Amino acid sequence: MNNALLLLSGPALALSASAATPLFARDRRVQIWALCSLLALSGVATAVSGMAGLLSPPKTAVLPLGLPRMPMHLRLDALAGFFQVVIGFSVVSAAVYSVGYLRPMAKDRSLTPLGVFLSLFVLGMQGVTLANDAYTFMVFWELMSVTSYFLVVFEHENEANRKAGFLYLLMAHLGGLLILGGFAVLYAAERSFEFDVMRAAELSPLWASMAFLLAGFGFGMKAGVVPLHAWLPEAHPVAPSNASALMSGVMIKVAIFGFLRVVWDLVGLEQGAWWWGGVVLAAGSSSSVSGILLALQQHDLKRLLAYSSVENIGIIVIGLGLAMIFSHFEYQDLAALGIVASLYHTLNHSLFKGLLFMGAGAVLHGAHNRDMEQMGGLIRRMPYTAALFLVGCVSISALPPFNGFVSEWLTFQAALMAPKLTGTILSALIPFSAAMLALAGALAATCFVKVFGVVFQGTPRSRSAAESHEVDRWMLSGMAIPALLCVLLGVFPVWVIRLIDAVPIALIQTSLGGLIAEGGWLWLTPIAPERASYSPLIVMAVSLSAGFAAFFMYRRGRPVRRAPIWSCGHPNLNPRMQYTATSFSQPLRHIFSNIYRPLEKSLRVDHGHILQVKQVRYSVHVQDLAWNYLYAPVRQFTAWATQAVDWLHARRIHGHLALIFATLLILMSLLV
Amino acid sequence: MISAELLKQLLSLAAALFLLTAFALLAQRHMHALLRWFAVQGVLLAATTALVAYAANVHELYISAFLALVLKGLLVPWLLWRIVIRLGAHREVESLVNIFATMLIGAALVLFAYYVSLPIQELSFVVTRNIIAIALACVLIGMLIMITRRKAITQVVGFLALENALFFTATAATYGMPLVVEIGVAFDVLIAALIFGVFFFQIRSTFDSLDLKHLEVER
Amino acid sequence: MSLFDLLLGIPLLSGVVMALINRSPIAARLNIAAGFLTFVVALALAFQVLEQGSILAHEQAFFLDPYNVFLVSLTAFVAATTAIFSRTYMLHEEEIGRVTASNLRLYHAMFQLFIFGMLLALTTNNLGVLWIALELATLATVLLVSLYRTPAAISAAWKYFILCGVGIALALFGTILIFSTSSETLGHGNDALTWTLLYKNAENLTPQVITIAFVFLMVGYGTKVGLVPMHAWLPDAHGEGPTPISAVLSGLLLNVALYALVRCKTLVDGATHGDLAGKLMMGFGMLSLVVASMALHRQRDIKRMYSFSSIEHMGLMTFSFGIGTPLANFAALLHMTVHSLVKSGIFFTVGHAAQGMKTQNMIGIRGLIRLQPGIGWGLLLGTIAIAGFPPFGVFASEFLLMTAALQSYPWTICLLLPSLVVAFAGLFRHVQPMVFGVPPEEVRAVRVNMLPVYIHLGLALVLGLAIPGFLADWYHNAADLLHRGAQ
Amino acid sequence: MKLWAYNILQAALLIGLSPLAAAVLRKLKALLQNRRGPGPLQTYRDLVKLFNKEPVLPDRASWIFRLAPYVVFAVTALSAAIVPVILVHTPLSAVADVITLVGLLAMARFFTALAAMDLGTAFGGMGASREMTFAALAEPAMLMSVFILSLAAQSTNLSTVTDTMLNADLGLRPSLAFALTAMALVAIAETGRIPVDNPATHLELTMVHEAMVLEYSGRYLALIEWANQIKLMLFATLLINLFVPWGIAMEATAVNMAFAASAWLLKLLALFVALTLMETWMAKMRIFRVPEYLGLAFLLAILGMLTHFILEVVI
Repeated sequence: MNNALLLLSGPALALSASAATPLFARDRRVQIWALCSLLALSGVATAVSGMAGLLSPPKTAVLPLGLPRMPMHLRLDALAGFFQVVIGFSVVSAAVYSVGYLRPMAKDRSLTPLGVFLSLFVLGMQGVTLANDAYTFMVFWELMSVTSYFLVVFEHENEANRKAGFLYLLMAHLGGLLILGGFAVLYAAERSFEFDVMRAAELSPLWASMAFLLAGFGFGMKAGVVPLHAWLPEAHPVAPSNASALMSGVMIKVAIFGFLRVVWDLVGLEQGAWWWGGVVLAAGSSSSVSGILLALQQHDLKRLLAYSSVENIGIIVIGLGLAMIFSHFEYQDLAALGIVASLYHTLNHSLFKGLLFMGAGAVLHGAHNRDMEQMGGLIRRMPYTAALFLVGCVSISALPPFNGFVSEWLTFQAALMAPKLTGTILSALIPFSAAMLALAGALAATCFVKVFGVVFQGTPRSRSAAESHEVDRWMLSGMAIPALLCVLLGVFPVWVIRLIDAVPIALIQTSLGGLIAEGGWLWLTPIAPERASYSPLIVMAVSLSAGFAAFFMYRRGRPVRRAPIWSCGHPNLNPRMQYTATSFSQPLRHIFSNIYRPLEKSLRVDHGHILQVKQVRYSVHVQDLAWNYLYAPVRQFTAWATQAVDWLHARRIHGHLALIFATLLILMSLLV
Repeated sequence: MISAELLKQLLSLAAALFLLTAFALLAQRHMHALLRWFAVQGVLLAATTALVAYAANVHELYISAFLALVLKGLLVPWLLWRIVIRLGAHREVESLVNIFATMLIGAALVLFAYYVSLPIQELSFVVTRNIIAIALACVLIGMLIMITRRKAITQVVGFLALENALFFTATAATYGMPLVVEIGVAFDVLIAALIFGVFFFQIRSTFDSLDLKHLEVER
Repeated sequence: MSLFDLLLGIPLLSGVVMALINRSPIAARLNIAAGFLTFVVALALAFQVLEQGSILAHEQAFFLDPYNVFLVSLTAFVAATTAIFSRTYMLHEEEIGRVTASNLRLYHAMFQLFIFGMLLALTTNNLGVLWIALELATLATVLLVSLYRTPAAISAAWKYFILCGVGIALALFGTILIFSTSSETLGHGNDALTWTLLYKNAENLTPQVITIAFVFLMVGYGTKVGLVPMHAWLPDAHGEGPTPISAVLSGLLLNVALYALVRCKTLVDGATHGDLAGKLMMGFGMLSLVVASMALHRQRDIKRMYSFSSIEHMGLMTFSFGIGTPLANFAALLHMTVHSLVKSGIFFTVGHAAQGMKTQNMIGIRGLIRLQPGIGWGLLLGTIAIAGFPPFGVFASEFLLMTAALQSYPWTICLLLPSLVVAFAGLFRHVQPMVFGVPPEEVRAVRVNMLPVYIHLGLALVLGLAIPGFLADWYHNAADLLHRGAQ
Repeated sequence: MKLWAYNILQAALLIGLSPLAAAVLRKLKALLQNRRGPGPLQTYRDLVKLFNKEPVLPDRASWIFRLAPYVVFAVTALSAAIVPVILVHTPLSAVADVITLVGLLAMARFFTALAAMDLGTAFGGMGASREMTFAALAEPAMLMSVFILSLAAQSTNLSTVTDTMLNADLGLRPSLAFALTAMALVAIAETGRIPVDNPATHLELTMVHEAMVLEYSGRYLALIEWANQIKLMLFATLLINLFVPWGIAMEATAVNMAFAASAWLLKLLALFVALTLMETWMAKMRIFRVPEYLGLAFLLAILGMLTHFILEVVI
């Protein structure tokens, strides 16, 4: 198959989608069809080329675009291939979902900007994975940022959207510039923007670390690593759900890709310092725990999901950190394990987070609300959405035999190999991160019990929830695709890992495949069978059979009788008596109060006497410490500085003349 | 034909006189006196130019000498004079810093200019670093006038004094600029003066005063 | 009748002619026609240079080398598109009675005169004439800045006049000093100011004199470039003058002043074999970048804000020219091109926006996309382009610039990156509310001509995606030319 | 194939005896409190009765409410099948290692909590909230403490771990002490015993687990009760076989297995006596002391981990 065709079909289709949207603007139904079908095709093409990248040797192509004497270089290797697969799956499901999601939206506003920017956004992500020179990379990277900004501010009448968009674009710009700095360092070594040359380049340790830090901060800012995560919880909630599914599901993974590409591939770990891995590991641990802790306290559904993305990025980064540490101490096979674990989690998270965001969109669509305190009992009005959403919740809570568990299991296995590195502080750091990972996993389960319980179960807390309705089959099937994949990836990990294995082979010339294959397709044995093994299929089979045994044992027992709820003899409950999102997370708020610094407001109205309470209002706001200690000071400093500059401009004409005069005198006295 | 030595001394004398006029401008309290001294400076400039033209018999320089005399010595001062009369501008020259202080600063500037031009070694047999130093000093003093004087007109005078200093440098420090340049510059100065005139009326008609503090519009 | 005569003759002549016509519609059309004729001639010259290298004309009074020829065609081009814009814009101004017919006459005449001044400055081979031309350009625009006769406009014009007057005077002093040393070797004639000759015998110029001279030239021309701390005139002039003038000031005048500065720099490099001039320019550039990027935050008037952004970008270019490596020069030239294109495009949009919203105060400008999608998207895209997002050309140039900076002076990144971000924040925090949201009730759409805007943005886009080979060669030659001075 | 049979056998043994264990525990407690208390077979009778009673479902209950008991029972049964009880090396222990065990228990808890949230009763929500909160601290503590063992054994496979604890002479390892303490604390919390929770009480605002299952009846309740008893047995067995594994059968001969079984039962009995003593001696703690208690367990586990790395890693 022709390289260029293989590489470019996905991007070309995305481009054509963005071109088609304005063309069919007249009839919005047709417009939606054109957009979604083309996007879906583009997703399929991307997945196909990704597979090709994983299974076959690298392919390259050159386009006559870009800077003078430097055309656009494209390259499809294993790393790019893997992330293209990730992109492909999510794009397909998001496209199918959008068919149903956009229709009601089309009633009151033009979809053209949404369509154009959505497609260009996809194009940007595809392009980043394919780029093989710094300029191409940056162009597509920034294209990704800008278009996603436009998606965030799509409903720009709302103040919230504009605020979020501004913060997001600002941080994206800063991140982009940092990455640019990283590339500039690499360029300085060999005076070439081409990745092929950069790979070969030899950097002095100082410059290598410089590039590592610049790239790390730049990509970390996009990936949402704490404390650079501030934009996620603002931007994801306000974006249209199909967009936030892609942003949270894929875009932040593209940042992971960028990190791998620049730090592992271009700079090269062999040039790395020992502390790199430690830094990455620490960042991962902190974001995993603080991400989920903050997620637990949200009651805006999409905001909660955004914070949970921070957590999952943390888990992915922990895997990377372990891999970097092991690889620095020459345990390449363990490094391969680490990288496979984190890539597996990348794939998983892209699936279930996409699913959950689309589910949130469906809820928004069915119950017209994002505030969990207004929901409840949706499982009765929208059963299918609930079922699919439940799959997402179980997967993200890392419960066997679903996919989230596999990747966390692998990460734990990697962490447990820490004794191999003796005599470094890192070997003592790793247990901590393992503990953090465990804590994060447990808290995630708590968090998603809260989500599902409060949103879908109990009784409706508002009229809109009571009148919610199931979404159409397009949205359902859009969610069904990732849900199905969640189960499959949970049950057949070995096959997936055999595919992913191409990446460590490409990056550190070490394969995990042999070890994986040792136990056969049924057994997941990352290091050695006697060391650790896991067979999700059998787990599933046994537990299912046990369940069915228990079920059939008494199927012929007495029939079930439906009766009004007992509730300890208090049958007439009203919805306001049930636990809310806020009250569910109250114990944890109490336990971690020194992290949350909760600001509680309670208002109590009574008829004269303290016991005759008319009403009590209670609201609590949890702080994100990053704001207090990082962002607020920066903002204050800028304000102060700009004020100082403003003073300079308030001078009269004499003052300005005097300035010129002074400049002249100073220069002369300096130079002569 | 006069000897190089004599020419040199004459030029130094002219430079000294020029500096004197600059200080005179700095010292003035009355608008009319200011304009008078400005005219004097113009004439002195023309004289110097003519001197150089004669000494080195460069005939173009006669033209620029003539231009200097007409423009700087007569036309521009006269224009300004007319404007002052027409607008009945205040007779007092109001200064932001008191005159004595400005004089001191001016003296300091002369020293500074001398210090700056020290490293320049002899350029040609006529031009000495002292002349460059003095020219520099005059430029700086011109700016000083612009900075310290409040009224629009005095600012303009400072500006023109600065221009004079430039011309002086052009003639005394070199054999004068090429004719094209001379004429062009003179032309520019003329336009500038005209535009000044236009401005005064615009300012006057909008602010009914020439005090520059009215020009500070809040933005 | 050589092409030079045409290039300079057309604007001069049409300027004179338009001083006589007082039917503004005709004058506006004539303006456009003249602009396009000039542009065509400029292109012709450009290709001539492309074929046979540098040209000298009229016993080397004029010359074109790879450096200035593309600036000539750029100037002519922006002048032409601005003429198109100014027709719609100024006629609307006349309708709503902000300007009288006689004012428009002055406007058109001065517009062409201004163009003439700048083309002269670009093509002349004589430093003295270069000075005269720049002064002419200033004088031509001064009365246009005060065209509206409002107090603010007049005081702005006064500031512009005085500050630039002083600045340019200092530049003249610098030129005289150069002459005083060059006349030692090149005689007292025009030769002593002829750039090509000076460039050849830069060796024989007295370093000390040249140093002092450059200080004056730096401060003098720097004032016109709008470098901090000599920039005070720029925001006022841009803010109060008619928008087409703001467009050409930002898009062209600043470039030409910088062009002059760089010409002088190459001489200094040749004479003093040091990077003193470069260091100076870097310092001023960085200062301007930092100050302007912060000043952006506190603006209320939309045109003032964008003029501060011009200061910021001028600072970037000056900085880049200061670095002086071929890559840096390349970046600076590219940045010059895209900045003029994008910035003038932005000013066109801003003009229409201000007309539609009946105010220049950004508080009053809301919901442009809702009111007039053309204007809204134009402003948004323009701002995103100027902020250095791909696929627009500004990104390409800033990309190269940063690389060049990191190669030669890595630590400058520590200032460069933050100020770029601060600048972006300052720009965008104002732009976003203007383009998004819902417009005020009382406003209604105005007749606009977005063609020039889209042409400019389109060109910037092309420059970002793929720089045509011949243009690239141009830049490379120019960059090398400028670099050779430093050896 | 034989091994599979043995494996299923020992799992059945554990599952089958778990009600008895619960009854024994209750009996011991009664004796200590000078009561006669119900006989050792009472729990079986209860289960049978519950299974045959007509199940009453609240009318607002959703399918999750009905599904949960089966899930809970199934995964608990599976986790019972992967723990070495009398045989060390069993095939199923390779299917799911200790991390999976924790995962399975979490799965059970997840669905119990969902079922509790399903009806929108105050008690249900309260129970779920508290259960998940405590679990969020208990689970990592549990993981950490077993990780200490698996670091010593260089494996997360329960059989291998038991094997190492049994055969390899690990000497006197402080980290193991930490691990044991942490795991004991976690076990008490996870099985809802005093001082964390009181299985005997209902309708107290301090209850945790019981609050979640208030609405269940009939076979559903039976399944959940049984699952709890299995869980109790499971943790007891884990503590025993991981820390004092002597007597457990290395290879599957009748003698060994008989001996192992009796040893296991004896150790269980001893453990239960200790537990009852403690439960009668201590009072239930306030609900917000529990996090500190579990935090202590977590801390101990991490300390054990560190001591392992600092003191015991052999180069």
